[in-house]
Amino acid sequence: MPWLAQWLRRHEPSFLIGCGCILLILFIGGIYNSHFLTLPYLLQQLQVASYLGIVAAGAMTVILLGHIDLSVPWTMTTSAMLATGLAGNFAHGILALPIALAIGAAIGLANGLGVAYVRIPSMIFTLGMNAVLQGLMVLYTGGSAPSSSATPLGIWLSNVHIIPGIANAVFCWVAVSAGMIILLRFTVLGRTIYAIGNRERAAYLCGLPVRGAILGAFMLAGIASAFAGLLLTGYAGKAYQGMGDSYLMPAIAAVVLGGTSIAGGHGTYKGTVMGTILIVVLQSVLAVMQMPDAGRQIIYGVIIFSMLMLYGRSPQNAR
Amino acid sequence: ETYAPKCFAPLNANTKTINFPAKKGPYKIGFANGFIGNGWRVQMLQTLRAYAETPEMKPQIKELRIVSVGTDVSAQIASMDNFINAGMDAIIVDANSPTAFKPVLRRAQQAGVLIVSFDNIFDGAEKYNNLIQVNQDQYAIGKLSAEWLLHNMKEKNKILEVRGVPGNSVDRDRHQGFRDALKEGGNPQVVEVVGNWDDGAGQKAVADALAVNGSFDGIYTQGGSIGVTHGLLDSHKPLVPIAGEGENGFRKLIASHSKEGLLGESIGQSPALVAVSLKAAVAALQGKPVPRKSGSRCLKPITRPSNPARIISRI
Amino acid sequence: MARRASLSYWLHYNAIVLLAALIFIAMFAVYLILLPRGISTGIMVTAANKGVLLALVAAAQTFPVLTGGIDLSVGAIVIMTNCLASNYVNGNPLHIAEGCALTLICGLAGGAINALAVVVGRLQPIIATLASSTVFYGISLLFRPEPGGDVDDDFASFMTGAIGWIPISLIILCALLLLVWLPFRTSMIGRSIYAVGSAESAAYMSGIHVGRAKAASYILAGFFSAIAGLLLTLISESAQASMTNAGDLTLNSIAAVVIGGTSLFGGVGGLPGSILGAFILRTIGDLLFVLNAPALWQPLFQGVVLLVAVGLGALPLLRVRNRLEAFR
Amino acid sequence: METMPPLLELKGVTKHYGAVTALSEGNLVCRSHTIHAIMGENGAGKSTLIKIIAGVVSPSDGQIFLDGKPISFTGPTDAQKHGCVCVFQELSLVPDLTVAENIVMISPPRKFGLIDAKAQRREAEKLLALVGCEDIDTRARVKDLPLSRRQMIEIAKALSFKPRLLILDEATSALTAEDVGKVYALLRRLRQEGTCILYISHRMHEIRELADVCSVFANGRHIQTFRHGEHTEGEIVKMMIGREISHLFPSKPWRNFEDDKPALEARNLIWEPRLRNVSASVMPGEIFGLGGLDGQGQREFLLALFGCLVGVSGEILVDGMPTYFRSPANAKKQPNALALIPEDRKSEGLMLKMSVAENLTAATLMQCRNGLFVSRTKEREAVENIVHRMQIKAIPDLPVETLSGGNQQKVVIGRWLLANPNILLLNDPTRGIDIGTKQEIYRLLRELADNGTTIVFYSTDYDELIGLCDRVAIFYAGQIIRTLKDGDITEEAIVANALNVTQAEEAQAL
Ligand SMILES: Nc1ncnc2c1ncn2[C@@H]1O[C@H](COP(=O)(O)OP(=O)(O)OP(=O)(O)O)[C@@H](O)[C@H]1O
Ligand SMILES: Nc1ncnc2c1ncn2[C@@H]1O[C@H](COP(=O)(O)OP(=O)(O)OP(=O)(O)O)[C@@H](O)[C@H]1O
Ligand SMILES: [Mg+2]
Ligand SMILES: [Mg+2]
Repeated sequence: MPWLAQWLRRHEPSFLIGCGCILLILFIGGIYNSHFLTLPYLLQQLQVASYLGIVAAGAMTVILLGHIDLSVPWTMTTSAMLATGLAGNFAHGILALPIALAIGAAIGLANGLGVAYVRIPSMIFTLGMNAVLQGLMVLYTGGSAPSSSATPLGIWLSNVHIIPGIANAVFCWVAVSAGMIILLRFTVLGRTIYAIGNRERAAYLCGLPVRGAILGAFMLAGIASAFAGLLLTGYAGKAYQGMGDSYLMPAIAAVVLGGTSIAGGHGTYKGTVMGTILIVVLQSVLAVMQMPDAGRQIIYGVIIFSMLMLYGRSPQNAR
Repeated sequence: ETYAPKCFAPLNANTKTINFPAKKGPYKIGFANGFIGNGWRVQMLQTLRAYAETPEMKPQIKELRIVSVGTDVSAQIASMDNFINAGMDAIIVDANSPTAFKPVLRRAQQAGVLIVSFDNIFDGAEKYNNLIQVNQDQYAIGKLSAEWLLHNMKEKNKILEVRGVPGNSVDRDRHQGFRDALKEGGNPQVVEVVGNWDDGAGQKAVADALAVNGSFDGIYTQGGSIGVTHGLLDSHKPLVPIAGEGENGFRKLIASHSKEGLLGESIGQSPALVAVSLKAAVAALQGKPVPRKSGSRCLKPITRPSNPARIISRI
Repeated sequence: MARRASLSYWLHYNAIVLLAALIFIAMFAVYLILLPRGISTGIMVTAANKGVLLALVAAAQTFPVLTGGIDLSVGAIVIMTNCLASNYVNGNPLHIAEGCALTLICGLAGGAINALAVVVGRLQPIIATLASSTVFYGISLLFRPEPGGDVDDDFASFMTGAIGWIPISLIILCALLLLVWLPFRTSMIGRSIYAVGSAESAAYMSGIHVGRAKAASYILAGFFSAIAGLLLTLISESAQASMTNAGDLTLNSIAAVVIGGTSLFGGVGGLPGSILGAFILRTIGDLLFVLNAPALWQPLFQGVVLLVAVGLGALPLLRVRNRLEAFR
Repeated sequence: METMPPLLELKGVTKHYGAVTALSEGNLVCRSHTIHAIMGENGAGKSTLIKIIAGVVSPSDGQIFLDGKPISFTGPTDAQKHGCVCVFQELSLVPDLTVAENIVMISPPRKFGLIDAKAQRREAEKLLALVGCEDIDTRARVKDLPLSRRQMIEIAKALSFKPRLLILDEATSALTAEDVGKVYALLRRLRQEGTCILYISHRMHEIRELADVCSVFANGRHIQTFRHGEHTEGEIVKMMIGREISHLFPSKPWRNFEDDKPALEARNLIWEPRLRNVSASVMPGEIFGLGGLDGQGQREFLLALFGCLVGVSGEILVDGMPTYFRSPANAKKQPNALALIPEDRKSEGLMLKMSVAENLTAATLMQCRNGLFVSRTKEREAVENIVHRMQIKAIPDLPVETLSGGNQQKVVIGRWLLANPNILLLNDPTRGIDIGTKQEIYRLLRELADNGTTIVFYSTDYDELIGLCDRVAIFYAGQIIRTLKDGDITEEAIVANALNVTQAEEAQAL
């Protein structure tokens, strides 16, 4: 199998080890219950992975800058709630998409302004932003009882299968991924993002649009979160407060497990895809195996630890 | 005879009543809320404010202060302490933890402040003569759900239980009630997954469990019922009875799929509990006897013949 | 002349801490003035207990942040030690002391795990501690599968009470500042931690034991988290294994550290600032209480105040005259 | 004497970085009471050799003998304990600690196990006095000090270890002439006291002045060790770079700039306290030097021209048009087309983990694209062109951090040459660059100037200012106190004006 040998040579060891881990987890799951290795199960994981994958794509643009976006949960929730609430059923709820994306972009813009212009550390600014968004949504739901059931568009994008067996959400993820690859490899913005992550000052002195790129990256992250939020309404059938809570940390973990440096400037998108699938499969296998919660948590942590030990270590000192 | 017996039904025969020394109204009442970031809590706060404005309540209340502190236990204890220090007559609390409030209950007792807890109960609270608990019996909810499932399932072999947030007392009690009732009803096999009372997480867990286990004869979920139902519907597996929570969307979903044979039961914890708590607080402050633990008997199954979803509402 | 110069250096290097102190004093003063019944011991004890709890977690967070790292598991260690302590802090005084010691050891062990992962495993701290926090949460569930606890009433009441007007928790905090922070600041390990955070490779070149410094920071974080866990046990006389709670504490600790002027890039800042930051965060809630803010507006208000508080920390940057300095 | 075992001896020391061999069979014999110069072009392996001696990296192969006994250092601390102390080319100071804390970083005086701040300051002051820098306030933080001061602090810090073998790796590259003098005196004194000094420098005159023994390295190999004076400088250069250098500086064309319209003009620039009313005009095709002691406002002058400073008052005119630049992005735009080669390539010039190619095109990405996308072919072309033109020894796809200092600097300069700037601002661009590369850069600059590029060139090296510049403006305390021209550009004139001696004398005369 020369193609396999070539494929193996083309990718860095961390990526290969990660892929190996995914197979290993599925294999162990398969020993426990053979259903883990069936196509429907795997496709279902792919659908669930799409939501996390889209969030992780956004998180990655920001992490590549050397920043972090902790406002993911309530960006997802806010855009999903406002999109379902405002779009309603008008023209199959087609407006939900532009509304969600616009809100995501607006939140990203606010984050970007705070980080790029006021220069508040992103970790803390986006944390505050998250709290503000939560406050706004409490007010929004408190004032009236806005409609929160998913719009037909959201359901179509997320849950309908144009190709039998594969939910449309997977294609949304593929589209986002294609966009990410083009962005990171072929655009000025992508190049600038890497440059900023490496050495912001040098990028600035090169005349690269540093602030614009930070702004852009945060907006893209906001848009990605919003899009994932909208898809999630289609999956769960409604928008609800707290729907984004379980996406923040796994998204960061997916990006880092995929080999992106948390300090920025370094990482490939295919790694993020791998990391996403890894997290989703691991969570799913652990969820279905019957064991006490304590064991589940400990095993989850230990497995992530061991995987990081295998390949996620920072470069050694010069010695 | 206790005040307003229809509403303040004692939890059980052993429940004592409390005779708080009467104070002259109108009263200063504080509400120490914990978390606020979900629809239930928002609705509950709105209910409280609306109820306090009713002609029945308004003259009784001099001041109503509401503080939401998030999920932090120590902050909620501090907010109750603040209410005590500020000279409130009664404090209503939706507790972040069933066990963390012993010390502050003691301090309230010393200061002669009435505490009314609802939604989340306190464990071992019998020794405080200033505490009223207006609540759902979570154990009974689990039990009722199990009984309903046993009654409605075609086969009784394999049940999926979707649990709530680990380490939480509501999760513990509902789970216990559910399991105890199942044990009495033939002890079918139960597959457990964690749904965290969250629609997304519940849906994922159900989808995975169905993909891996084939099918179940019935599903019980403590929360996130809409997601759980979607998980079942999306799997294209046989539709089995679902015992779930009180979300309105869940009820609508079951009604809309009833033609396909979907059966559901919905037991909810109504946000209006807060209004009952306020009423209980005022009644107790006025010196009327109020049961220390009430609410459970309000839990009356309401089955509408036209609706296949059996809806159990309280109050 | 020399004195004057020293003072001006001091002011220069401690400007943000002073700003934080001023903000806190202003906020607390407003709170005290608006109190419906005036100041009492109870008020002080309440404010102290919840403030000190967060201050301890923020203190824990400060050490890793000073090295340029971060510890996302401080909250989980607090919960883990809380769950452990809820089983053991009872019985006769000797047993109570043993329980306390056990709790601290548990926290140190948690910190040591993080230290191993970061120093020996060479993992990026943010992700290593993220992973370890789920492990700690799992362990908390082992210690305490369901909420509850058996904690000695008298001991708890004493420790969360006051001597005269002065809350005991505050005394403990001050003691920690004097007995741990001051010696730390002028010790070799303290200097190493600052040096590593400021410029890791330069520190290594200079012969600083980089690994030792980092390890110490995570172990100290575990230690302070354990004290916070112990205090939480005494405040609530129970425990509940809650990941939400752990996450909240962690995020708040980061906010407190930043408000207190410690740089997330490392090398600048210190414990006093973080403690002030924690008290500022906690006073927001108190202000909501005395201002009788509308219930539904409170979360928004808290978010906005947090943003404004961290925004103030960025004020010095508005004075930047050389744009290069604004960029890393 | 010769029979005694040497203080330090390296035999066949080799270091590989992955596929790169940084040093192969490094042999070196160091004796006490000597100043031993190490020479070689960029990337010859000098720094690698030094890092091995200082215990910062461990050799892949070979042996080290200290006092005739084999030894291997476990880390910098271990080497320091054995008396091998290094002043690194890349500074090893911690920016957020104070001067005193930095100087006695590892072994501060202690009281009850804790650091005694007062004694620490006294000790730091003592060491600073040793290098003649009593003026540095030990309570200031290192990050607030200019580079030249930091380098002196670095030397003071090295002395705190009481070294037997002191290594200076281009430690004088950022120093002002005045400080260099102090360092010379210090080194001679140390030699007298028995220390062996390993001295790495690309400046011939420094070696002329100091060295007793010279070792030449090329391509990671030890070429020859000889007593100073045994070979002429021409021969040494040939040993180093494999060719002779006849004319280091290209000849200056004789041109009369008086009649031209200035291409760049600054009028009354004020940015307190670093710039105090600076006015200058530079003609098209001129190389305009900035001289004076380090930290007199030259750096800020360049930054102000490039739009990096906020709140500069005064006027900047390009081609006679008043302009205002908000940022470098703004300044590099056509038709003004300014470019700035920053001072510190590590922190301001390079994206270290990115590839050489990506670094080279960073300033001209906008030109290398098709529509929205970066065009790989255009990029490749540009990179190949500049790598060839500047003879950068690098594989374009490797991270730039793997290059030697000189080649890294070439990448920084090359990046901006790709942008075809009309006005090129250079902030000490030849620091740490070998003589061969320097010559290339000088030739390049002159070529650019001849083709009409306006060049503003700040250097701490007087020879450069004299050899290359058409005019030299001497800065003192944020002002241009004198502009030297043609024959006036001499070392005496520069030094005298840099120290503001003439004015002081005039003032005395009055
Ligand atoms: N690394 C540092 N981080 C923060 N603050 C510092 C640092 N170094 C010094 N300072 C501040 O600068 C002040 C002056 O420092 P130093 O210890 O040299 O003075 P001192 O010994 O207190 O003064 P004196 O010698 O006049 O008694 C200190 O009070 C300290 O607060
Ligand atoms: N960490 C590293 N990884 C890979 N290659 C390296 C590394 N460090 C140095 N090199 C390579 O080793 C060779 C020798 O580098 P070194 O820094 O010793 O040169 P040098 O003689 O000090 O040059 P300069 O005069 O420019 O400082 C160079 O080709 C360089 O590219
Ligand atoms: Mg070198
Ligand atoms: Mg002193």
